[in-house]
Amino acid sequence: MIYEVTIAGKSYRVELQRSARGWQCKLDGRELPVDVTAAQSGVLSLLLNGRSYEVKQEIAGTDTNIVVGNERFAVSLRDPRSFRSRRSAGGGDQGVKKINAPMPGKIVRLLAAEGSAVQAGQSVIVIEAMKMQNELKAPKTGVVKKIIVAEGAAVDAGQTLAEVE
Amino acid sequence: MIYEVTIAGKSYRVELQRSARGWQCKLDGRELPVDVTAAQSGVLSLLLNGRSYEVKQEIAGTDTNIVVGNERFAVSLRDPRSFRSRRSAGGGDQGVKKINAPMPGKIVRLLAAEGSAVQAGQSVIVIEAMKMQNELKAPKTGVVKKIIVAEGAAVDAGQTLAEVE
Amino acid sequence: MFKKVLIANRGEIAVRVIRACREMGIASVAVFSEVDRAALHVSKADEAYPIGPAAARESYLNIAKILDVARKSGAEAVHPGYGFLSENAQFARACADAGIKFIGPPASAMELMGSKTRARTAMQAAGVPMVPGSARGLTVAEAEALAGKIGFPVMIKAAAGGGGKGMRLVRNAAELKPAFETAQSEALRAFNDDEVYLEKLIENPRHIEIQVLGDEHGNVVYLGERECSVQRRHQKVIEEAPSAIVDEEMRRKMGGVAVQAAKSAGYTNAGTVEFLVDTARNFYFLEMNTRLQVEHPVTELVTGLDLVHLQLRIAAGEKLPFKQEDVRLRGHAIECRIYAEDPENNFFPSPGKITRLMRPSGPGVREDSGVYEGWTVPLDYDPMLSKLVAYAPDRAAAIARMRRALDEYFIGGIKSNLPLFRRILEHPDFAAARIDTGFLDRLLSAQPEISASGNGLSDIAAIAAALFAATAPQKNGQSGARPEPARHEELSAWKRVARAEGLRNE
Amino acid sequence: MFKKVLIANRGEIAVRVIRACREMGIASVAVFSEVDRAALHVSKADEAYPIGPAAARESYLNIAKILDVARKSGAEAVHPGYGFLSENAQFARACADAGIKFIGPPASAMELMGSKTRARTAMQAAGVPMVPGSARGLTVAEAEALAGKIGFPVMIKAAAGGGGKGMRLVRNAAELKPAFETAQSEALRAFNDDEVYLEKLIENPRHIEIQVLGDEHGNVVYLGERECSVQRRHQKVIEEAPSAIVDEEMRRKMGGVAVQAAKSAGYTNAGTVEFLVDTARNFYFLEMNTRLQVEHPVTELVTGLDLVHLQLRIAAGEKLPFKQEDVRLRGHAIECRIYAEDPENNFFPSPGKITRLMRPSGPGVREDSGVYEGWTVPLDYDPMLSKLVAYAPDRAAAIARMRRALDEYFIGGIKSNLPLFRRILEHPDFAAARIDTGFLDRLLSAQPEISASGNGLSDIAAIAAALFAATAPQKNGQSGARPEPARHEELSAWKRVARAEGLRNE
Repeated sequence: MIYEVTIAGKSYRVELQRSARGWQCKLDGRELPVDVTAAQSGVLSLLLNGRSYEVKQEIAGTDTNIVVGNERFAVSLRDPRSFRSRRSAGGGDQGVKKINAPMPGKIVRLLAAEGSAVQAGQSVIVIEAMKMQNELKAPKTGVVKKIIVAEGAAVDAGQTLAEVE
Repeated sequence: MIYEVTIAGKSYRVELQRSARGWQCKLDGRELPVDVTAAQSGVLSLLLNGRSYEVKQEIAGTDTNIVVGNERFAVSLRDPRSFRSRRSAGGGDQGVKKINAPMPGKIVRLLAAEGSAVQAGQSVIVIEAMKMQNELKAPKTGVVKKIIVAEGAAVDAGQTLAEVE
Repeated sequence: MFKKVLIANRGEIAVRVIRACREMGIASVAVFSEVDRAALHVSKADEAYPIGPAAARESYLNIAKILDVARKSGAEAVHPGYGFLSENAQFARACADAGIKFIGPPASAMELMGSKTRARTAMQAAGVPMVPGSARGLTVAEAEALAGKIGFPVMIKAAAGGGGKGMRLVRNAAELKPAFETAQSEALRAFNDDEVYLEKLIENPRHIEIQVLGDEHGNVVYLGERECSVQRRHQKVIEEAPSAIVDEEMRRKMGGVAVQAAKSAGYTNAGTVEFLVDTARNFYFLEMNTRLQVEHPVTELVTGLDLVHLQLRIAAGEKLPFKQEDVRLRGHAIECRIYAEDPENNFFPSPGKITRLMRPSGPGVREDSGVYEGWTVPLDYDPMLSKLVAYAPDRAAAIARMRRALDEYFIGGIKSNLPLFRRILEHPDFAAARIDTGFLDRLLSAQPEISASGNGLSDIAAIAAALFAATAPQKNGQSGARPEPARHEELSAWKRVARAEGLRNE
Repeated sequence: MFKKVLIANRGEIAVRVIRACREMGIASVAVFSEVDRAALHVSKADEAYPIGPAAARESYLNIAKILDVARKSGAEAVHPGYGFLSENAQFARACADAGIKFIGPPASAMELMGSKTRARTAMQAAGVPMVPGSARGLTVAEAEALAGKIGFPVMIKAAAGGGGKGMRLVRNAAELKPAFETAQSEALRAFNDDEVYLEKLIENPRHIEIQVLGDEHGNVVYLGERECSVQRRHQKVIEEAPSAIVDEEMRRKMGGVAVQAAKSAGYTNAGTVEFLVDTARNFYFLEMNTRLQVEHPVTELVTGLDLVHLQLRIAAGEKLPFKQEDVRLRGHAIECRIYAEDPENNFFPSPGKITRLMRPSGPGVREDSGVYEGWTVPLDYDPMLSKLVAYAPDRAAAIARMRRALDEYFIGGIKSNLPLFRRILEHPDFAAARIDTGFLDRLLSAQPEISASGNGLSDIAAIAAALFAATAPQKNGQSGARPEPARHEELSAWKRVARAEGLRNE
């Protein structure tokens, strides 16, 4: 099996082959004598040249992290069966930038009206979840093009709430 | 579904029915307003008349125990899909009593020969596992009818090693 | 001693109190909202009763329902934990009227200290040093006037408040009005009371608090201090005992003032007097919390006492089993508050299912947790999952031990603030105890180190990512690199809850 | 301080030492046998190297292989843990020859104390009170003669022994020969040395031991006692500190003798002097263990010290950071040794896969574990899984806390001795500290209460059994009442291992 793994912009080509003696592994073409044991589900024990690595896989919401010892790596992976890319929810490259709900919650207050001018970082929407209010700020200086939610509305994680142009 | 559960010789008839509001439960014909939640696999949270019970299922080797709070019950269960009875490994009612290996291990020494007379409780076989030697004793006073294993042999849990008549 | 006690709370503190009851041979009664049927405190208690919908106001804040359960179950006393009804004097009175012992101070003391404004007045009278500000609730106009007089920056605080809720920092006149209103509405939501007041901000203060304990026979002692300066938005994140800047003499002085404050308020049971300490080590009365604190474990570890056991014994009428001179501090303890929130994304709450939970243990590690693997964290309540505490002979060893414990800790399925603690504990200022209430905000505004360090670990991560993907089908859903189903499942779960939330608030 | 340390052990003690290294910034090197690749100590260490087949003699007892790993990995020191090579002077010398620091006493002291017979002679010379018996190894004939002289009952002990291995109680002349031979062969297997000796049995003695700690600059202190009278076949099952029968004066006396014994042997680092204490509170030297004890945590909890940190610092040449008068005991600690063995079936070992592991936590609970959920316990080694320790202000509270912790503890898939501890802790004699080394055997020979008590819990159990069966298909194999597959799986796993075992010993 061949996988393309991207970590912090750098991409790695990982070739895996199951053999009688466990996994054969090539990283970017170079053979690595890695000894793999699946200790618990979601946890791997890797031995490579005598060094021991406890590796855990973290899947939360839209992100996948690989935790090696106490270091955490955000990974995206392309494999024969599935494809996923990781892009921050606030993405989009045109003049229009979206304000998305970072978690499920409830819209408490709208601090800016459609058409009003806002400074980058100015609070536009107040959202509440788990009894904490958080102010969502304008991603850029511009004009509030659209407000898509009303006060009191329940929203899901990732839902677009407003657009700034 | 109807199950027959036996605990310490007493047998219970349990009728279960899945309803929209969870499980309907009858014990020996009498309706019990039990509220069931599967907290984790192998663990149930039961509420019955306000009392809270954390119940765990223990399957080890040939036994199934149900642990309620800190009390442990050996259960045997007859249900539509499977049947199992629980009888102690040393069982058998005739004049012949078996000496079975209570765990996998290795036969270190035979202390009695076939045909020799033994007192109840007299050591007949020394078995070793996890670096501890344990002496298996004669279940009754009589004559060693058969020795089925040799010194040095590896044996499985439950395997019959000798018979005393 | 009581035969049966009701715990009017949820989460780790409910479990903490249930454990104490179990250890003292007291039957425990839990209460739970609709979303908490599978919560840990329900299965750990001897009895458990539903008290309504998820919304706290309809369940954990519902005095009538809770007292009804107490009566029906025959509980002789109620332990309120922290938050919820713990500082609600009306609840304390209602318990008394129902002939049920409220495990805490008298309602009168709660009312006095519960209103920060009245507390200020009383403490001023008792000669306790105070921060300049208003001694009563204000209107926006009054606030603007007073702020102009004492000068910015100022703090706006809910009179009934606590835990940073309904609290806002205001750096200039323009910010005041919106902050004032947000504080009011937050206060109204959280405490059913929108009274807010204003205080001068002490720059770079430390937050140091004194644990006091009083029985109902006039004895009050202090159990040393807790250093709680590591805060984010006035929420404590890390607490420790003792404080690196408090020596024997300062401890005696602060302790004396705290005991004085408690006695002047007719205080009994466990309480905490919070102080702001400026850079010259002057301390100012901040507030008194009339309940058990979240961070009480660090005091337990350095004193060797069990505060919840003592709360129960005091409430049952026993005398304090020791005197002030018997209290000795030994070693150093640090607590990390583990929250379901994403430190890489503004600390937004991250509810959802805990698919994997690997807990630290071993020497000097204590965990007070309210969750378990497989449980779904609801988004209706405070997102604290657990408290991790490390104890060692000295502060440096305690920090090292906490770092070791954090390395062992893993929470899968939801985001947590575990990575934050590593950053804090590795910071040279924290190691040197150069901390104040602004320390964490400064740390957070600084650029975090890029995680793809050149130490070759990223190679391991890449290989592991591929291995997880390759082994996914042979394992259960959580372990494989198959985010789509998992994610969908979570989202739809959230959707349901979110809808419920929406309905609830229509 | 060392930069890198090799841990020549496995299981919970290897993990314990690895944790200490992590806390002190020392890189840890683990070694593992073929059946331990997935063991916890391997994944917790910074480095890990295979050292051969499961049989201890070919791996964990293989000095050459272990030193080879130490050299290759660049370890500056070796921590032997307990058991295996921990009391093997030859290993200590080999380390020294290889220029690697052995974390423990000098080989000379190990040799002296390691041979119980030589130790007796030396201690007798030092004026330490001794139990009547032989001061040297015996033949069967000599043993029979001596036993006749001092009278039965007598103990047969392996000169190189420890932990009850190669130890037998003989009540009459007829039992002596077979017991002698079993002891010899066990001793040969366990210690590669079949020398055994004989001692008069003190009836109903307590086993109380003193922890000593010496640096390499001539300073030796004692850290109080441990009460280890709850034993089964001379294996400690429960240990506590302090002992209920030891007062300040007796502690000073025993401590003084222990320090004297250690000094006379030129002892350094951590060690334990074991005493038998008769009903009149006279104490007799039993043996000195020249290593860290399994039960060291109870001493750590009451003294607030970390013995493994101190071992490392002492081995690195540091002076003891405190004096005898600085050592103060606070509170009470109890340890339960959790084994994979079946208390309802002669405590036969119960290896296999741990399908479920629910661990206690919260106030005053410490667990030093060597296992994890999903791991298969091999049958090649000592079946200890974990050590559970409870700490509280006094003994009664510590017992109550341990009972609470045991209620929270659950191990699924294999049998464990957890149920045994409940029986012990509930026993009135244990509560009253009326214990001696015969206490547990008496308790075990008594009829256990029938578990199907009339408290209605059996109804719940019956319902639950049906519910587990009904919900089985929707869950994973372990949770449903589907024993056949699970059982078969385990048995076949055992079969494989058992065969390996067989082959190994051909």
